[in-house]
Amino acid sequence: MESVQSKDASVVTILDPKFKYEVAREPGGENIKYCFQCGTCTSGCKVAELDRKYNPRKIIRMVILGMRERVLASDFIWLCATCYTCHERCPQDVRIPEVMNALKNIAVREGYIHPAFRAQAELIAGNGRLYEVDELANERRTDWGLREIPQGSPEVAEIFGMTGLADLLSGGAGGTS
Amino acid sequence: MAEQVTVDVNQAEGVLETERVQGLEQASGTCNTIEAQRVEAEQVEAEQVKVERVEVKHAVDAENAFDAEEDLGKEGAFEPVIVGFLCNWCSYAGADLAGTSRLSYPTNLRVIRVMCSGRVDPGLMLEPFLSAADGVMVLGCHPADCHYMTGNYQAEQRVLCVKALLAHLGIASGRLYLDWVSAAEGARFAELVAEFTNQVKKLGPAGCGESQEGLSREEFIRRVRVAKRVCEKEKFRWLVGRRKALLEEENVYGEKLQAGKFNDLMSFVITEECLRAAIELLAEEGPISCKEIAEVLGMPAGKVLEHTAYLKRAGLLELHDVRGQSPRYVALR
Amino acid sequence: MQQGIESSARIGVYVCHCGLNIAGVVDVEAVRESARSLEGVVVVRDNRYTCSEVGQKSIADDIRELMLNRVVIASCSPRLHEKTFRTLLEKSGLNPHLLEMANIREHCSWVHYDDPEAATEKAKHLVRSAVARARLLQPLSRAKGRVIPKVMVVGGGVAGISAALYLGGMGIKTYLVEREPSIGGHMAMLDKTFPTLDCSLCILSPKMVEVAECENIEILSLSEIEKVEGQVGDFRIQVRRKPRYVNEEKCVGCGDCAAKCPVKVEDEFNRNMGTRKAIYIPFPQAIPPAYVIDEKNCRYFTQGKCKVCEKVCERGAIEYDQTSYTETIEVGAIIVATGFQPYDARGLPQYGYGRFANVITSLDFERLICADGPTYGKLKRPGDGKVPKRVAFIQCVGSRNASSGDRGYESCPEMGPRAEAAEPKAYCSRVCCMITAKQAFMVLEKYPDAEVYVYYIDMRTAGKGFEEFYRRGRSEGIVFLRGKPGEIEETDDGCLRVVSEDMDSGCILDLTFDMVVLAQGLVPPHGLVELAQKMNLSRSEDGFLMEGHPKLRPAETGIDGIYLAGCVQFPKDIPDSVAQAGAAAAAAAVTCSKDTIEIDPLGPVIDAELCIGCKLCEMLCPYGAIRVELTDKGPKAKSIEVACKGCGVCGASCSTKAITMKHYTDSQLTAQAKAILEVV
Amino acid sequence: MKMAVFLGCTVPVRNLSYELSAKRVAGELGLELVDIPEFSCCGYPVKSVHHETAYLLAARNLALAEEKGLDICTLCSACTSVLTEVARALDTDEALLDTVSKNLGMLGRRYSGKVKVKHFVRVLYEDIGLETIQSAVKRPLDMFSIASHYGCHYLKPSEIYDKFDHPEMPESLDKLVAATGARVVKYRTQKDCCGGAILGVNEETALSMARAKLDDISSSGADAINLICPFCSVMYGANQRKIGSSHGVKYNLPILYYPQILGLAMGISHEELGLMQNPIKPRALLAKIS
Repeated sequence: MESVQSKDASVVTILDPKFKYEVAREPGGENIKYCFQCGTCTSGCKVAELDRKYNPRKIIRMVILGMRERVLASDFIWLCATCYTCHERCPQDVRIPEVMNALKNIAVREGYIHPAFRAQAELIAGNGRLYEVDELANERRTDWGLREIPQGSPEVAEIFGMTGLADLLSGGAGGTS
Repeated sequence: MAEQVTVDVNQAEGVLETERVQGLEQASGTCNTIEAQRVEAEQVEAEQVKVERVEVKHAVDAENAFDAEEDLGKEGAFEPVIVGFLCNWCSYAGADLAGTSRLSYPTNLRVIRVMCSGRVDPGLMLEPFLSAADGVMVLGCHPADCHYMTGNYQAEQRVLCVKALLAHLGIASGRLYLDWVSAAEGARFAELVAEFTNQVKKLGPAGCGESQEGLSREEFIRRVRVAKRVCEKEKFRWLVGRRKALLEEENVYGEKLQAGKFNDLMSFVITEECLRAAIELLAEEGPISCKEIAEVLGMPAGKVLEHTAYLKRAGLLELHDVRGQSPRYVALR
Repeated sequence: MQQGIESSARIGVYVCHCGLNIAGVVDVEAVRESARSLEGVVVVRDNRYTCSEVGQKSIADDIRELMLNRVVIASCSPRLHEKTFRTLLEKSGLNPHLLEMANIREHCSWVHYDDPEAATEKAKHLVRSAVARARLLQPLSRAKGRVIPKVMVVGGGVAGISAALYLGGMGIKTYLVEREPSIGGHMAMLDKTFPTLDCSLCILSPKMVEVAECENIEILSLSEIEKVEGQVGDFRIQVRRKPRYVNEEKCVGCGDCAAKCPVKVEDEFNRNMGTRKAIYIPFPQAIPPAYVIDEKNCRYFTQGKCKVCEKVCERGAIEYDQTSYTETIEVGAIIVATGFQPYDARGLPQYGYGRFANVITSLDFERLICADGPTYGKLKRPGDGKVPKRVAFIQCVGSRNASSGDRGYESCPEMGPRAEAAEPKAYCSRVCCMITAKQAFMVLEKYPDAEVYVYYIDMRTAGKGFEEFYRRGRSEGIVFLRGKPGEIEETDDGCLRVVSEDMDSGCILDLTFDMVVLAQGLVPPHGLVELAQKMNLSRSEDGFLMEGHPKLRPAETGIDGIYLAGCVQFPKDIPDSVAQAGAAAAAAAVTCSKDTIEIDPLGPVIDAELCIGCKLCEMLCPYGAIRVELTDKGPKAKSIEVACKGCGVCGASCSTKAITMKHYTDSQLTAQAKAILEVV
Repeated sequence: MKMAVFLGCTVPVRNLSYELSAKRVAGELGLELVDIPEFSCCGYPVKSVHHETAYLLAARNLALAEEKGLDICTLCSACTSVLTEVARALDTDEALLDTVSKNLGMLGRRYSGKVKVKHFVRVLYEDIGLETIQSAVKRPLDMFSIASHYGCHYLKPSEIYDKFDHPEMPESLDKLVAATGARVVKYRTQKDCCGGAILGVNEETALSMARAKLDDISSSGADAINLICPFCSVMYGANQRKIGSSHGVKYNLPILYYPQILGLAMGISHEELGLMQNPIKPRALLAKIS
């Protein structure tokens, strides 16, 4: 069952009660059901302070209620800066940044991936690193007396193939936002 | 008897003897309560102890036995049977709490209630293996929380020693398990049961070619019977009972036994007693000669002769008849 | 003899449905049928509720008509109903020790609800094992122990005081042991109580006086429990009596000594916000109403000279030569009422307690607002003495926090051994919501212009008059904010910046306050772990003492003769503490009302033939209850029945297996182990 | 003491001066840092996209260190967090180690699970020790006022870092700065995040986060920001001008990596520490020394 929003975006009529279990099975999402909505996470969140779209307490609430589609297709789950401030203070050990990671992992499998994250993943798959180490860079390193860095890493590419992330990236995982 | 065994003994026997004999002397003498243990290696006459080194074939460190799972292949095929001895005050109450909290755990465990984990005799820990058990749990109160102050510490000493005995006989010591559960730890109890069940699953069915030990049922039972017999031996029991004191308290000479030394001593006693128990058990089946015993146990005849003589002196064996050149013995028990 | 009994065993087996508690999972009929063929079994029945009158009657009838001599009951835990059925056996003319129970509820149906088939099989095994043991059970005669008709109440807070008064009123000699110089506990520190806003000491003080005047109650102040021996009816308790250095009888509390004492130290009764002298009385209404010298700070004790107090005391009550000593007290029952300690808010450093002067805790607040407190009832900021205009209360500080312990909470090194009090607790402390509502109300009562905000997770106002009080608070203008702040920042002027989400408006609020009050939770008292060990009491996961049964024996413990009152069992408010004190007092009085008490006969039987007098048993017995004595057959072990508790360590250790434990014999346990594994 | 140095993605390409100074200072303090050229990305950037891939990337790096028999010393805080997390998970979770081992086996690598991971600064703080560092200081930097930015992953999640510093009241960096003789500047927003992780998702929010902190530090009277993570350096260094110009402010707040500060105090020349290669050239600061 998908969560469907009616015309009036504030009225939700169908919820997916299984969504919270799905998240709880995902690595990092295990403790989500402990949340008792105290708001400690949001109160210390620097992103939430600047960007109203992001409210970790509310996201967790939406997951527990079962607004699956609305959460997974959203751009707000990508806004967690993983600063772990909430994680340190959460009285119920919900591990909020890990929950956000779990949600993003599910979203990617459902075909939603934020373009910035897609770009990063593709770079790593191709180069073994976020930045390509071209000849120029290595020349510069040699000038500085630092060791050269090999370009590309077949093993990393293999890992992407092995875990299926390569397929996910090539198989039409569309952008969000 | 298990094909081999004998351990490096450094004057260990003497330590035990001195300690024990002095305990006895004291008691029979003046009933003086002052403890006088002399643990001096110099006094030991090394020639009393003949050291023989034989490869230990089957000694298994069960805690490290992880790859059995793969060997067994089919998951869920083997459901071990586990007997748990639970103390009334903490662990049994913890198990009750798991019940009242409706915490599900594997059905493999069957519980026997005792007042204290300290009530569980070494032999009792082995009893279930003679029936169908694949694992035995002893659960007591947490350290310092024992309802009877120190019973759980005694349980710990016993389990350690019985584990050493099992390992010596080539039985996975991981089949015996000791832990603490308080009356408030229903969840912990459930977790421990699940954990131990898993551990025993990995070890495989007790007395089955495919298990960790690779022993036939018959051989497994024979070895457990040897172990159980050793658990009835005065020397072994004395050492188990004194272990904690020997290692942790100083005697009147201000000496404390080093763990390594104690283990050597324990190994020595286990080796000797296992051999004697094996001979006894054979002789209980009917008259048997030293030569036959040596063949069955795969031991040098001289060694067997030595122990047979000891058992005869101890009044446990008697001469039955002489067949051909060989005297045959039978157990008096 | 044993053999004879075994062959003539006539066993009745009763399998209980426990409604659907067992029958909903375990196939009771199958279990019943499997027991039918077991050796010695004469009759097998299943009952809907074996413990009911009908169930019990059918057993009694069978004992009489079928001449049963053993009874096996497969039902709930023996820890719950062994007593019930033993009584039944006794009434039916059977020795109560001829009962064996198979626990097919707690150990079977309730934990294997997801696998009825395996649960049924397991139940069969458990019954088989119980029958095997029953066959070998022997009648035992129970020794009678004496009952000392006196009670010791440990802890002199409101719970201990109430319990002592009930007992004293019944004419039972009661010792009230308190480690502080005065009884009164935390309640004496409160300004007012919710929801009635009574002055706390005004209602407590008369009770304290009553204690002092009651001829059956003896107060042992400055005293701590050192050792507890014995059992129900006959406890021997060693109490460490610490010196007061002032003769309680002579001191009239005039205060001349304190007035002249040259040493000023922080006053712990006022949460270190005021000062007191080195000779002091904790608070004016203290009981016993005597001064006390704080030897850690007294100039005479630290520097060897001064003695000003001795010079000014007209009554000559000062006694520098008092020393600490132990006193042994014998009682029949004990009530533990050692209360709680407040959560140490330094454990959550993000709230700045201990770092920011104007962040205080709820107990600090009580002293600040109290007319007898360091500011004479004026709510002044500790930082600068200004009266705060904007006050925030933050709820659940140290409570309802289940985050894991590896987060570095206790890394405040100055906390030392009390660091445990700084570890957040998962439970709800029950009283903080109402304390906060009360305190918010008190701010407005004193300073109607103040702005008062309460940050909460949930408001819990379940109690008589509580919800009404909350409503009144709102109508007075207290702002209740749903949303917990993550951190407090101090501004340059000592004010406190609090950012939180206001869930109800959806806004993030960034507000600044003059003072913040942290509603600290209630945690187990300092020293409870050691006390529990001395008395062999279990603690629950929350660290408080465990009750005998969560529903039916809330004021008792797992140990007969030891009872619980007040917060030592779990956080509770004053009326609940007093009510529990009444229950504990009643239970203790029941114990004391008997002349003798039967003691379980679980001791060792020594086979003198086998015993070689090796002394192992003597060395291992924790109670000195077995001794080797010289007999004409040489040294032999001898059991000292009154001291024995029946743990069985001697039996399991005996080097020649000369010792058999009554009721847990080797043969019984072996038979049980065999039967539990029998493959059918 | 010998450790494998884990450079990660950003440092060896965009923060050469960090790498250079760290290696230089380590050498002086008897910490041998060994390069392992086969190291790849730590895995952090894909953790939120694909957990398993991230864990495998991290495990492969751990396996490389294990082959050499070395523990890992990291320069980037994000690398520290994911490598530590995975190392701990593999050390405690047998089932996970099994799965990961199988996958590593397909790459011809194996990992048994005992490699320890520590941030370079934590190695200085815990293993080299403040005393040794203090005694290595030849030129106390008492003319400097330095504000430290701890960043997030150096301290949090705290349960993977053995409580070596308190996430709510950190002090290790400040103590290390004090050891060089420099004045430690405390400021209100010290614990706040740089915003680097969401730069690609919402640039405006990310830069606003950085700005709040730059504003706070500028007004605190610090001469420079002390950094220990290349991600944070992107925010406060590379993006400093951009943040300033969009708000009509000119910060000119040099960023220094901790080994550069320490190196200066140890009397190493600023050229050898690559100070002028930092995104904000610390000319005024260097003038103070000479």
